[in-house]
Amino acid sequence: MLETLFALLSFFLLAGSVTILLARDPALYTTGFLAVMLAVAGLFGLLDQSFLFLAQVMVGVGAVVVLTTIVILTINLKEKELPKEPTRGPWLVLGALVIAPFGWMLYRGLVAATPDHFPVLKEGFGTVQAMGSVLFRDWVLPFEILSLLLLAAMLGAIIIGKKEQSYDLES
Amino acid sequence: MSTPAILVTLAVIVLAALLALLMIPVLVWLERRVCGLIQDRLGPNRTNVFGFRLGGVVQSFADVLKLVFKEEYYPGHISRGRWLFIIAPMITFASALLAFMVIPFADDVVVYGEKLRIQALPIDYGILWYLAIGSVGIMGMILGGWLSHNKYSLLGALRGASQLVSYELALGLGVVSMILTYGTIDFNAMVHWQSDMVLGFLPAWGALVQPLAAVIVIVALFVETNRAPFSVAEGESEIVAGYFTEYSAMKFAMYFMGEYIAMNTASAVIITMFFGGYQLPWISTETLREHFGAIAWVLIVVLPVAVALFIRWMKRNNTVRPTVATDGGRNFETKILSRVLIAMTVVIELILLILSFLPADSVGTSFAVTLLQIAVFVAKLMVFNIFFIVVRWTLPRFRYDQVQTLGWRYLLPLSLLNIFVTAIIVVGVAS
Amino acid sequence: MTLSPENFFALGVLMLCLGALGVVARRNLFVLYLSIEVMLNGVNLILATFARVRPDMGGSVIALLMIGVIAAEAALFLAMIVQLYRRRRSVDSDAYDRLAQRNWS
Amino acid sequence: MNRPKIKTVPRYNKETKERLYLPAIFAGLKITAKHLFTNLSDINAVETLEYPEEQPTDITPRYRGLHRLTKREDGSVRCVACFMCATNCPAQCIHIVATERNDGIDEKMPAVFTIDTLECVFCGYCVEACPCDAIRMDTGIFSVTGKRREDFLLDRDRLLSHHNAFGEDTSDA
Repeated sequence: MLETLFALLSFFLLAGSVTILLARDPALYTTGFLAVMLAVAGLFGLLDQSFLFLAQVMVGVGAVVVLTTIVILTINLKEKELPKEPTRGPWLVLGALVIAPFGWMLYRGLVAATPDHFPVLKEGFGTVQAMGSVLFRDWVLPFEILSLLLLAAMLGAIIIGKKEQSYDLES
Repeated sequence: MSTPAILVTLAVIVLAALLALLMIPVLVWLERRVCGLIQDRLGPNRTNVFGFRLGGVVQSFADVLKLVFKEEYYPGHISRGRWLFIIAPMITFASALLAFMVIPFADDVVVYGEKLRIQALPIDYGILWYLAIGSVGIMGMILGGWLSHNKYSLLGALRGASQLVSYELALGLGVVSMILTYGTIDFNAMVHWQSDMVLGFLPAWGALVQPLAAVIVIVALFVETNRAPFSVAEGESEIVAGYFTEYSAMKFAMYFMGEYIAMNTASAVIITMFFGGYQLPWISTETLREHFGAIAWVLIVVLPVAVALFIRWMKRNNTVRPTVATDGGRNFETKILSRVLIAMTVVIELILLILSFLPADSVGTSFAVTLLQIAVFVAKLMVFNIFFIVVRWTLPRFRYDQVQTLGWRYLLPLSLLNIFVTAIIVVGVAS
Repeated sequence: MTLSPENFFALGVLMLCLGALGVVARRNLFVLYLSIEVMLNGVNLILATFARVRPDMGGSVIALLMIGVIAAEAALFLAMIVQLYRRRRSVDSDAYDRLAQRNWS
Repeated sequence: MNRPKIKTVPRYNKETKERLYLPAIFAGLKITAKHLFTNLSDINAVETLEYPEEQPTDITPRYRGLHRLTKREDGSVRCVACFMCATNCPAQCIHIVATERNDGIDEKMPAVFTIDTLECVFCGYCVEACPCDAIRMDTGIFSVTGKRREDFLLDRDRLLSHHNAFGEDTSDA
């Protein structure tokens, strides 16, 4: 049951990632992004991280994907406005050749560093309550810094995204 | 899990699916009939099966049949990415259906020592699940509007998306103040909290404890469901049909049904958070279980009276005007229906009679309490669905900038203020 | 087969690699952004797996903060893309090479 | 300062009660709910025509029903195929083929006179354009039904077979 779910989710995840990697059509890579975010949320659920699951669906899908889609469809690129990518094929092969060993090393390192099975959990791992108590007992400072970061990002986004004023409102 | 527990779980899942899916034709029928009666018209009342028209419900089933068997039509300019075009309404439909699955229809029952939740997905994320899944539903709308390659669809999708995104803030903050009040995100625990009393005589319903949050959340939920007076995403007068202009047949029906399920879910969330959920006012589950005998006797007395009143109403109103030559079998239908109703009443009376002599802690009593609570839930659900419909046919549509102004400049500050006041009161009471 | 941490690590590393590949090989600004998002989510998945292996809620909290960081990053990146597009009417990353010194080409 | 000419419409009802919206919304809900419950309690009081059984009774002589071609006293068609109606028709749904009369009268007459009611907008301009009162819309037929598209093409004989539904046919005079 869980294995089937895992296989399904990893299929969606990889299909989404590969779509983002290869697709030219904006609609395709947007959908790929949606699939990736939802699949990651599902994997969080498989890891018993129920609050992370909810946060990923709510923030990842509800905010990030929706925002991305709105921006992409506002810009609404025509077929001829898409960048020509003549060097995409060679770069993909070359990049894969370079990145694959690093990925393999990273994977071996991660596997070597951890036991090969999941330990049995205490009651209430990953629930909202447990998350909240850990968050507000041990991790208050990072949390507050994150809120500052979000504020800064918001201000930055507003300032960057503002139209340059070519005319004076008063005159 | 024991066999009875599995049976109960299956029954609950089937009930949830029925409440979500079977409600769609009923809601469509209600929408058309209530709209007609409000505007001094009759609405659809002619379609019948063997002379049974049931006030016109048969019309919606005929409509469903028509939509299922209609020709699949694709506009010529949608050649690439057609599978995405088909998936988009499915996203909306599936997320609307999933969001309904966490609503508790009754209090937990204990079956052979196992505590079972009477909700289709036995998880306790409650309102967070609703918010999370509701935000996925936007994606179906945006994708559908965008992939139609049509200016009207694109405008509708943009409007709908920006409207939903901006009201999600007000909705989330309004919900936060309710979470502060209840101290939980679980719907069932929220309903338990509401079975208390405030000021000694009023039921502690969310709408009475937190009226401001109630108004904010109800308004935001109207926006979430994309219904009038906030239906700018599909404003017929300006942008044809908004994001589903290019959709036809079953794909259109998916959007349509998703919308009605969303409305149903929104009513369920409203009654669960603000109007005591499945609880009867003043009567908590424990009281119901302890004094079920007395309550069964009250039901035994009340039920025949209600049925008699209904039959009288039906005899007078399931007719046509005397000037019309034929009544199309309406008298026959009334006769059969009243007999069926009377027979059902008799059976229910007998069951209630048996139940009233059972001891208070027996399995039968707890199941009867569950059924009663489900009935109360469905009744409240219908009342709020009708409220949604009446509001739609009462208020004119807001202009788009008015919608945004209301969301950002009134509801958002108000919900923030509400959170501050609630937090101060909650902390003050706790310390 | 039961689920083991290796499966999740493999997925996370794969996401990381695919994202990196996207950053290297593609020139569409949106694809660059989405690739970076994929990489961040891969890291987040690995973090959540670690938290589950330990089992320590601290790791989950970091993953939660990561989700917040991803949201902030998305807001900034999208604002930048919109601004760049307004200037040059292009989402080709090679259109913005004014700071590059292409002496080698 | 070169401001564009913008007319500012003054806003009325600025007091808090009006700006709260809610009292007005509830007042509106009260009205609709009242209609709903009054009609629910006595459905037959709703002023609706039970159409196929009850036929409309308020069709007046000025009602623009289906067209008809009028006749002279001798029963021949009054139309002289002058194409005024076809020229004037905004929907371009009148199709005429003219021919000579061979019964001694020096006029034309329509060999084919077809009105496509699927295209007709029932505006009545053909009636007003007709110089010799040959086409009229006083048949009182308001329901045009058919099973095939050809059923909606009214040809000359069918147009001639329609009668005035209101009183005596004055067109023969």
